[in-house]
Amino acid sequence: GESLNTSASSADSSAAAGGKSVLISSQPEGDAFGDLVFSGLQKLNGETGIEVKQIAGVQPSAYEQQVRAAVQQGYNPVVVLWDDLANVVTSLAPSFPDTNFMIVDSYIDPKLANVETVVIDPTQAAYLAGIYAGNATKTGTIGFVGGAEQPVIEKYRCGYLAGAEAAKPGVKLLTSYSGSFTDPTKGQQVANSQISQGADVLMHAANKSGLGVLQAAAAAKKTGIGVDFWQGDVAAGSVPWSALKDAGTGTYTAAKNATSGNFKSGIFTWGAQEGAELFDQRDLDGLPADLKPKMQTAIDDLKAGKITLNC
Amino acid sequence: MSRVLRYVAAAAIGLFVASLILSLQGYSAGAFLEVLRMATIGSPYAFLDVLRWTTPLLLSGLAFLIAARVGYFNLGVEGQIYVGSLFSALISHLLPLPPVLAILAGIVAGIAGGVLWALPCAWLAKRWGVNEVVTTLMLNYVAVLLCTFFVKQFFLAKVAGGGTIQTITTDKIEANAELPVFTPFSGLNLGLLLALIVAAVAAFVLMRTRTGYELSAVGEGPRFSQFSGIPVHKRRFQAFLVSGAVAGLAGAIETQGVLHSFIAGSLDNMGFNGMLVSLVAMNNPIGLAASAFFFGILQNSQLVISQATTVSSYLVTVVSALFILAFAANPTRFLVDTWRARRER
Amino acid sequence: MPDQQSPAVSYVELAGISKSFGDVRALDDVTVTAPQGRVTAIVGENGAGKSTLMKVLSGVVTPDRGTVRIGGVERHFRTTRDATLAGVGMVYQETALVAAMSVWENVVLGWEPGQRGILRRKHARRTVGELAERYSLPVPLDAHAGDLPVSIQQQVEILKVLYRNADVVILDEPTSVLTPQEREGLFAAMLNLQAEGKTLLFISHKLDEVLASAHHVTVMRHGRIVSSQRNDELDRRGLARSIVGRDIAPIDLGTRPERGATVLSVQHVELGALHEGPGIREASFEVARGEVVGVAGVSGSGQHELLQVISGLVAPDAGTVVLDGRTRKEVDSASDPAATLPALRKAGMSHIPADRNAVGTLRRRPLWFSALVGRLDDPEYCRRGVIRRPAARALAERIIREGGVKASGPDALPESLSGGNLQKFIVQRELLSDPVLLVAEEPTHGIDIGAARDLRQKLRDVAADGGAVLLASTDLDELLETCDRIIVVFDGRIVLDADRQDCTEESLGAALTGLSAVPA
Amino acid sequence: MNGEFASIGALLLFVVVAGFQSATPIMFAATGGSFSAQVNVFNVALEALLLGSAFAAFLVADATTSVWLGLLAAMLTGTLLAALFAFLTVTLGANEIVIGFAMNIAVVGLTAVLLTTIFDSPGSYLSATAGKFPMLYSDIGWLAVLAVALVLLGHLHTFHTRAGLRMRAIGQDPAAALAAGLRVNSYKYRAVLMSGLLCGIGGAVLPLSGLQLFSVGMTAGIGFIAIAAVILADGRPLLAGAAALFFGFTSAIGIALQTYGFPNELVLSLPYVATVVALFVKAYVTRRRAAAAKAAQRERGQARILVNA
Ligand SMILES: Nc1ncnc2c1ncn2[C@@H]1O[C@H](COP(=O)(O)OP(=O)(O)OP(=O)(O)O)[C@@H](O)[C@H]1O
Ligand SMILES: Nc1ncnc2c1ncn2[C@@H]1O[C@H](COP(=O)(O)OP(=O)(O)OP(=O)(O)O)[C@@H](O)[C@H]1O
Ligand SMILES: [Mg+2]
Ligand SMILES: [Mg+2]
Repeated sequence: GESLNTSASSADSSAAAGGKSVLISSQPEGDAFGDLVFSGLQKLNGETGIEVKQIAGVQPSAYEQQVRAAVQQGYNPVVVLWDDLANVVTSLAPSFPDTNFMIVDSYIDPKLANVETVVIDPTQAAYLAGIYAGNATKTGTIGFVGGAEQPVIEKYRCGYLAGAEAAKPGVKLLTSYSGSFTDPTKGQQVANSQISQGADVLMHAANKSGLGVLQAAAAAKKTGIGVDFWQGDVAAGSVPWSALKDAGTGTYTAAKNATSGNFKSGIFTWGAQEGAELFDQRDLDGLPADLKPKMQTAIDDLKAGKITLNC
Repeated sequence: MSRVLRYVAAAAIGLFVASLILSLQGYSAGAFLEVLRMATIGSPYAFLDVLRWTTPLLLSGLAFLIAARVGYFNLGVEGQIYVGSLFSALISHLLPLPPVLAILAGIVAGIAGGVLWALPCAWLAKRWGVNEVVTTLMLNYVAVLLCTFFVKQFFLAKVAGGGTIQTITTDKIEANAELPVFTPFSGLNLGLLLALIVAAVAAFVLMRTRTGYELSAVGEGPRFSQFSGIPVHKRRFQAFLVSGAVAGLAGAIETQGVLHSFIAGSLDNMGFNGMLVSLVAMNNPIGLAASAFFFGILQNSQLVISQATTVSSYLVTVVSALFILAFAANPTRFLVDTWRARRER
Repeated sequence: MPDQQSPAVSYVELAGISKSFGDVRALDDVTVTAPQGRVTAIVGENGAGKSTLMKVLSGVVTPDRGTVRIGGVERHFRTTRDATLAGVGMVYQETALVAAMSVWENVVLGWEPGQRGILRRKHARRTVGELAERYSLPVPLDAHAGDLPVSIQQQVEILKVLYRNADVVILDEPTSVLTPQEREGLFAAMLNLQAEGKTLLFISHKLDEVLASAHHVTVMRHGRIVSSQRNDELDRRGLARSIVGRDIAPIDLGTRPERGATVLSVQHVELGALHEGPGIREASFEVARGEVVGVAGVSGSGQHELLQVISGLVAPDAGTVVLDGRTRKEVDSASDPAATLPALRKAGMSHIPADRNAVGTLRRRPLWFSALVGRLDDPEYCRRGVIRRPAARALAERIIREGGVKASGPDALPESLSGGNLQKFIVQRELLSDPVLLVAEEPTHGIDIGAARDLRQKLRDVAADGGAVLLASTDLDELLETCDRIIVVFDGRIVLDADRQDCTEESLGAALTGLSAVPA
Repeated sequence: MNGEFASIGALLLFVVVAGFQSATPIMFAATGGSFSAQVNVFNVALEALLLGSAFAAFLVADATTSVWLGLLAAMLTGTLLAALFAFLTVTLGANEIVIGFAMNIAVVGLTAVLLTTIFDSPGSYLSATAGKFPMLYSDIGWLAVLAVALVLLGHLHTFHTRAGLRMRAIGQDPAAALAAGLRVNSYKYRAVLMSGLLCGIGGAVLPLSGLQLFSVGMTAGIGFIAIAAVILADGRPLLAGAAALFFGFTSAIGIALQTYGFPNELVLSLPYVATVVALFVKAYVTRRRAAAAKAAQRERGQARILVNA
């Protein structure tokens, strides 16, 4: 059988291309967003053959140990996901100047020479979803279900609200939280409470709990809006739009730069103007004729940087 | 002697099953032993990491043990650790102090947090005879929600450069309040010393002093205690609060030694692991240290497996659970009996 | 005197039974027979093997050797169920009822009437009621077993056996907890059973009742049969000698001193009926130095509660308790037993509780642990909060030695001691502190005659040394033999307070049942 | 926030539907847990039993497209897991809490691994083929009716059958039960296996009611809520069922309140706080009565205990 591929003592920090890269994320494996980000590294592996690995499901109190071990095992760049790990990288990076770190989907920029922050902004995609919702609502009431009331979830909500108001001024937005990102039943119930108050288009930002939101919308013959990746297949026919978070390509682009000697520290924003995908072509193609041009305009404006969202 | 044999047998069973699982995943039969080696003596720092994990386990185990000695099932160690962590992080922001004082203040605050969270359950149990198993379990959920709410409303961390923070966390504590680490290559910090001292004092008190005598008596024979003039309810109440205090201390040490801020959703399962530590030690203060060390190795091995192999992290938890099953599938009657004795009362 | 004339057939035959528990040879080649329609008594010292022998017969204990025959058929019991099916039922020394269940549920448990698993509650209850009536065992069918006095619980146990159609009924020390009246009731029931042709085996430490009820008496010592005789061949003295192996001297009452200073004064004590038992109304009496005062009462009369108040375990609702009141200091909080108890102990009170298992000792801690009761304020045993184990173990050793306790040492667990030996341990522990007032509740409960005599003598010695003793007992003989004065409690009131000379079994019996309502 | 329910009727309807929906699996588990509690086995493995059987139900329903076969598989799995729990605790005498927690951890891990191996979809898998249990009204399934029926049956079993009587006796006093000739361990097994069977049904409800979805750790603590219900009810199925409903309804009310602008964390903690408060009120009412009587007694005079100083 395969023997163990590493040993903690072999700490060679060769930053050369053809090295290896690791993604450390705070969600257990199977987390859809973590996998999305990792798909960026896998794409890199497909192209350049560099070894990639994903370490998942660790507790906050073990982050530091995991990051340190990754460095000692010679991974470069070490890619981490979200704030908690970003904080750990911030404090560890100065001790390991030979290793480059990438912080993905966070706004934390420690301003260190070996740390790059890859911001993947959800507000633009959420804005498009809002445009859709504003146009699609018949009752004038739309819903937003977050997994928990957190700043990053607020970004989705904020972009969504901006889009909806742009499409239908005075639209009423109901906001609720399922209190969990992993409980579809809770998501469904929260959505139902919004539906019983008249919401007819519901967007979620609640990961797996969101599946319940989409299900509830489908069951009540309302409209659901998917998030992060294309969710048109969740409750067939009732999720006509998904707000994508193009983390895979963003990570891929940054990691490719890093492994090819073009590592740049500082903030790297991956948005519409940089080529991020905000929606799935299938959704756009499926839009009703009257809505399609409006949506296309919004997309073009975002790409052109004509719309600034204060989120 | 039979006890030792028992544990050896359990370890053998655990090792066998763990190796089996790894070999099913395509690794060599000795892979798990290799993981264990790496996780304990594989590098100069591996052993320090084991001790780093032993630290909170020892304290959370002790927290559970103290309550169990008087017949309470403090399933709320989890929540008490969490609140302790929050308090310890907050005091650093609210009350900046010079080096040693800042550490002490954080620890005292953590202890206060743990006591605070144990207090309602302790009072309800003492004054109204409300079953603490339910109340402590429920308050765990409340602790998570309330701490999140509190931090979000009043103490949310600011991001350098004005960006948005994504998770609910406080700003980093002042450097003065951080527990010094022994080396930058391991998270092991001064907390270990604190934990060892507290555990040693607790073991002494429980096994050699009048207080310990009274607590054992209260836990095992309430009517005997009454007959002996021991204030049963008072002792049990005090033990409950001390249990909360030790849990809070565990939270403070994790915060000041490792996390350096309060992070919502952190410290997951630390309380429940502590409970297992204590139960595997059959609530014996001496066995507790060994048990915590054993769980420390297990925990560090989990991390090493995830670094060194591509085995699913879920499978790794299964392996740990199997170890625990092997160690527990044995007459750990003591606690069960205490529970029964309580029901009969 | 039981009828000796009609022919007796050996219904139960135990032959060559041996049983060892580890090193302890509990039964050594024991052969016993018991005829149908007769009472066969088994007597002997504590630990002689009586209970073990009966457990062999009832399927609880499997013998190492020997055979059991019931009605001529050889049986091999592996469980109590086997024995039950063969018609053997046993009422154990300690009642084994489910406290929170009703009487009728307890009786039918395990053999419930019903169809396809459905319990026929009405039918079951009626059957039990009829049975109770037939054997004149008046039990409240719907009361929770745990709420009943021991005597009634015992009747429930007997009903249980009868309900299972037992032909052989074993009663292990059924009388040790009964008052004289209750005992009469039990004997009446036993007569009924004989008349129905049941075979009765009866264990007791009380020779008078053995002689009064049994046709045959078998004496055991150290796991062997010492003698087996017909009642009419026996006399009390000879029987006692063959049990103990020597003559038993009557206890020395000493010369009664002049009435000394008051040690205990109880004035107008009241206790509500909320304390899981009966209340106390307007109780007042005094105990003087040099006195042994007996307290009698049918269970549930409040005598137990009265002693609990005096010993500080239960706070009275009203009234005053003064212990050795030359200079009176009020205990901080009369309502908090945790505060009053140590103060009372400090002032010289000692207490032998009725329940040796749950109250008197801590079952799973070594004996030295239980030896420390009331001594933790003594720097000899606990200095600066640290327990001095060598001293504690020495204390336990001393108690074991001076109390004649059979135990392996200070580290033995209380649960490993036989009931009688545990009782001796507790008694000696309480005597060791030279009490000013010794409150003794049922101190000879389950203790063999030799040991019981020694124990009563020790109580007398406490009084002779200038202390005072309050002795609660359901055994009127014991009270009449040991006490200077006897108080009778009925329905929460003290209905009799008289010198021993003025008491007879009859007068006490009348007071116990409230027939002579002459207030003290 | 800004919401107002279209009508009070819609609000009530929502609460009833969501309340029953949340309570359904808890009712099954709590009734099952009651049986264990009756024989004084502290069944901490309820969560594991639920999750294991949820996975089995999902797996079989996905493969066969029959929810009923899924239900069967769940019942089987629940029972088997319960048998393991009973073997370790009753026969080997291991601590119920340790075994329960270890089983919970192990089952989360195992189902996660199996999900990845079988469906190649780590984390969660949405089945297109697994059906859905028939719904009675909106999100209240017929299985909710079954849950209520089983609560009632559980009550009958407890108080009106031989086995129920024996189990209670065993739980309250094993020594007395043994003395009455009962085979204590076999009844313990029986009770724990019944827990497993019922948790099996409860587990099947989870992935086959709303979404045909299994996600890792999808029980999300409802096993512990069921344990709380059992303890609250002291092992009486009727009360445990009521406690499960109480929990379901408070959490539904919490969700409804969110849209009225109450901070969501506070509202989400409602069911937990309500449980504690309910326990307090229960204790308060019983003790107050006793204390009042005691106080009346005390008015007759002050008690004093004097000793020689
Ligand atoms: N506080 C105490 N003071 C005195 N003796 C004690 C105390 N606690 C326990 N003991 C008793 O002392 C004996 C020797 O105890 P040791 O110190 O080895 O404790 P143990 O038996 O290992 O621990 P445990 O108290 O958990 O049973 C034990 O039988 C124990 O019952
Ligand atoms: N289960 C047991 N394990 C070990 N020893 C036992 C057990 N049962 C009885 N013995 C021992 O066997 C001997 C006989 O005990 P048994 O209970 O038969 O005495 P007994 O005559 O009934 O005494 P008593 O009058 O005190 O009830 C005693 O030494 C006792 O300690
Ligand atoms: Mg006996
Ligand atoms: Mg006896």
